[in-house]
Amino acid sequence: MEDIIPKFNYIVVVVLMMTGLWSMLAQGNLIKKCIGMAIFQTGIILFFISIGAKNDALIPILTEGANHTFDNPNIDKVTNPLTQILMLTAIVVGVATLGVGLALAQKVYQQHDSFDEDEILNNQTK
Amino acid sequence: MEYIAYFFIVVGLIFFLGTSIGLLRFPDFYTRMHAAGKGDTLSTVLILVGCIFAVGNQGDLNWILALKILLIINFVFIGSPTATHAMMDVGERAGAKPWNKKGENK
Amino acid sequence: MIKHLPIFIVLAPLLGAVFAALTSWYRPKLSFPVVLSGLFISFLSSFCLIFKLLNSESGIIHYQLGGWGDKGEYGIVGIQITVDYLNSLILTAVTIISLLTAIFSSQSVNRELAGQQRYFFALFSLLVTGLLGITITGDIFNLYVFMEIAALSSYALIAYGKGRSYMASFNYLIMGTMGACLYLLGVGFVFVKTGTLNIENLSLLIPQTLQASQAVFVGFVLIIVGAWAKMAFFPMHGWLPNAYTYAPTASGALLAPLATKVSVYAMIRIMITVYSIDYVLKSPNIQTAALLLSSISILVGSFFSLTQTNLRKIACYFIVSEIGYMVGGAWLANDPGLKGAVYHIIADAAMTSALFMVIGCILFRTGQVELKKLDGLFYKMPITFIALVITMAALIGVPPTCGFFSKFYLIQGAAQAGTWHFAGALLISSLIKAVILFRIIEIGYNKVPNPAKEGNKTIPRDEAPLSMLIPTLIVTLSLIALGIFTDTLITDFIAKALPEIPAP
Amino acid sequence: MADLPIWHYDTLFLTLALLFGITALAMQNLMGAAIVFGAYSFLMCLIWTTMGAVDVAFTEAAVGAGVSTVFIFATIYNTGVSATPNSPRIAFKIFAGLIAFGTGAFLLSALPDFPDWGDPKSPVNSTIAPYYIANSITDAHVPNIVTTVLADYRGFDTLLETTVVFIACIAIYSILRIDNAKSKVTEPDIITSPPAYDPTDSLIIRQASRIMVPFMQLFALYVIAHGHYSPGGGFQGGVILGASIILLSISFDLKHVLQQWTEKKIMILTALGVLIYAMVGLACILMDGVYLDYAALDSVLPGDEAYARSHGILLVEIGVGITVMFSMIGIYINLASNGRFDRGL
Repeated sequence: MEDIIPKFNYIVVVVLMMTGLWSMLAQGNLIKKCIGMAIFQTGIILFFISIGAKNDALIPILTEGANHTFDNPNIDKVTNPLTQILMLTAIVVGVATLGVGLALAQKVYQQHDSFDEDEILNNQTK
Repeated sequence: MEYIAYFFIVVGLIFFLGTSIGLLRFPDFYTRMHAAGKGDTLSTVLILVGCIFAVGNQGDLNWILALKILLIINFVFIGSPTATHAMMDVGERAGAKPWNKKGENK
Repeated sequence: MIKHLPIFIVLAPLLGAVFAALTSWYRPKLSFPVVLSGLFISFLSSFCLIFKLLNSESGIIHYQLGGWGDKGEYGIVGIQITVDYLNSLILTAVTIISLLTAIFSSQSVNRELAGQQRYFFALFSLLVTGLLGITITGDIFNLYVFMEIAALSSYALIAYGKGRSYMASFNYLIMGTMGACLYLLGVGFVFVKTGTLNIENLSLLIPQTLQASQAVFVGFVLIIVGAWAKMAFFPMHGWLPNAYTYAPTASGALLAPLATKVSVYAMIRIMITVYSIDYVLKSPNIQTAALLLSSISILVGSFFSLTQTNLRKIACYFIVSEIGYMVGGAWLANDPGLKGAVYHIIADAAMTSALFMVIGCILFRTGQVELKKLDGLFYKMPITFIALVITMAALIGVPPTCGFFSKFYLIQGAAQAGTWHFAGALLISSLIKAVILFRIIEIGYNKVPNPAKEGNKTIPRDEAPLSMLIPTLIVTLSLIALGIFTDTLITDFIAKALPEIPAP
Repeated sequence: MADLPIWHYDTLFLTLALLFGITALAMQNLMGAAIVFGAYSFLMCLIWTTMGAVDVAFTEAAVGAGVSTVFIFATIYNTGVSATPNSPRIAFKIFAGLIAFGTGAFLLSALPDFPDWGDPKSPVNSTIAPYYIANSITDAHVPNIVTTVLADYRGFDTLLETTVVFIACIAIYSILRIDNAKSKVTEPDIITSPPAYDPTDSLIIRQASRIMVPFMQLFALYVIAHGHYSPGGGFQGGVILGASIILLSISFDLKHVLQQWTEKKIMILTALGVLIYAMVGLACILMDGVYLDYAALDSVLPGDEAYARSHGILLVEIGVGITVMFSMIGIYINLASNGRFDRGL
């Protein structure tokens, strides 16, 4: 327990990502695949955010405070901004991919009248 | 000041509990939405009011923050009932029948 | 302005795409020349950079965006793009091929996508931006963003093919996103232990202080597997044949030669620069697995190409087998193997480009590329047919062409490392390609259709228009030219690009 | 145990998020899955807020929970598929499960090598990141470090990120719109008459959204302009602006929105935002700086170099906001009307 609690978030991240990965591979439904993809991505985002977190730290917006000035901030008490920037980019990339995936799924549906991969394959080989 | 904040937040949480129980226990779609719509709005508003007092700094209210929270309350007040109304509307069009005393949910 | 050349390589096609998107609403005819000029500026910049590089002493050119460079103890705080011997060649290859493909595709786009080509060239240019960015960037997170730019625009370019291309594109999207996610996760694992994203800073940290770290090792495997998914390496190759077959001619001709090769470059960059050859050699399990998978990949690609009847599908399975060459060569992790792999990136880009252009020419005139229906092709389109034969010869590895030399180096590397299954797979795949070449010659040259049936005395010549034929010929001849100048390429660029490799 | 801050809320939230994620994937009903996915995103916002990543949480609330849920709804609505039977490929599912399990075990093998949660001395927190925290004020006079890093130190990433949104918009446009408009790309019919009143549409919803929309837009502009001092910036503001128009088109109808924002306007403005960003960078080159070095603009922007950076950041944030806003509208309209631009949700 003492070993697991400080790293609990990593375990959650891995489980989340693997559920997403499984869903992308195994689900037959195109929409479910897209949702699985989004969950995989949130798992990665959670991973990055948790490696940048600090104990008892403030948000990365500097304010004048007791042990805290603009010019000389207490670095250990401000959350890591770098991982946050990276993940802002990843979120936006994620929604862009999701949108394109859904558009393609709509087109596939128009042709085959189904979201199910097996049915689509059957239709195509016919 | 602190105790006023606690008071509002605790009352809000009690209403939230009521909402949850209502959502689970009421017999049909409309009564459940009734519980969700009313209880949810009221409890959110109460908790936010509690927050106004909680962020106050040693007896002084932080007026700008209070103003912002009041705006949020305003939007919750407009948004939440409207959303409930929309769901009710759709539910009626989809053909959800109200419950009656005979206990038939059809 | 000379100082800013590296950024113009990426910026010119990006701005070209944005302007093309804007002009397509006012003067749709203008978007093609706008994109073309963007690609041309990019080509000029990369060409000038080669000379600048040859004259520089350090053999590496940096460009720090926003002026955020090295800050002492913190390392490099901004994003840096770098040009060195390894990527300058690939940059030039990408720009030349994309420029020629753009010229090549103008006619076929006008015919295949009549009235629907709005944004086609914008997306074309954005794809090139992504590929150039992957090649030029010096920051592993920036590489991910460029990867996504390339990927998103290629999904759309494939989906222009209508019909079955939508499902093919969707499968590509799922596989591509999975690859990109695994790559990003790998970056995260590396980032946990190093705290920096700059490739140069990483290359100082990882080989020296973090050799034994399990997290860095897991990151390495994830990055490599992510790159494999992007390049359609063996267990993850399922998306490629359909996606490239059902895409429109122009998209296929751009994607097939470049998209997969650039991923191979990214893998090699991570292997030799971020990690090191030493690191690769110290993880023998992964090395054995990668070599085995590349042999399987070569064989699978070759055998599946035998079973296909559509020339485009055959070409797609060739790509799968060629990927096996490059990955295998890189993972041999010895001098000739790596030289062969890097040389093969350029050679294969040219070969695949030539192959898809020839197929595009045939498609443009006959409307299909079923192998059976190509009888008498030599009499109908002699120049195209000769180009096809030269390209196939290069793919087999007939001496004066570039394919011979890359194979020579790869087999030499395999012999040095003692991985005979890889050498065997290379030879078998050559044999299978030879079989396909003879089939094409038999159908196209020996089966003479009877012209009298249609009331003509001779078979009418019906070549593709010049705007398609000339780029095809340039690329085809470059196959021979690359073969002749192999020595210059290897000693002046590739040998300098590779690090010192410990003797076995 | 009590001194570990993760013990407070995060363990609970993380477990809940895990449950929601698995539920979203396990649900047969697609609409339900989309709703649970939205709830999952909101939980993620909470987790990130407790970890101090307010900007990320803000973006996730706007993008993940807001807009992308609407996108999924639009797709489901358009196709009319609500539930799907489980496809019976048990062997394949088990095989995929084994792959996922193996990958997971491989990832967990690195667990002992990781720094503990919240360790301020871990390599990530002590290598480059301290530079940003220490120098954000002196370099650019911007207290929100995230904004500085986003738009200045790593501004190139953000340019490309804006490009990604732009690509998504034109990709979806070319996938859905161009094909469905058949052989020729045509302008939508110019709508001259005001939209007819639809009695099935509720008056309450219309009035409520009529009150909300101006406030949303005002708030979005505040978020963009105040991004230097508080969480937010071009992305978040742009998404909220886009969401306000999406709200209008849901509560009224699509034609009402297309009256003001024609297809042409939306698509041009999408490209324009990227152009603004790229051109600010080019202006820096023309003023003898390197690309995206806003300090070179100090002769045209007021203030010294640091203030020039601050103003440069504002300029590019505006570009980002424009692109993101119109991309979101464009993507929504295409997905909701299946590229026909006739009716929305």
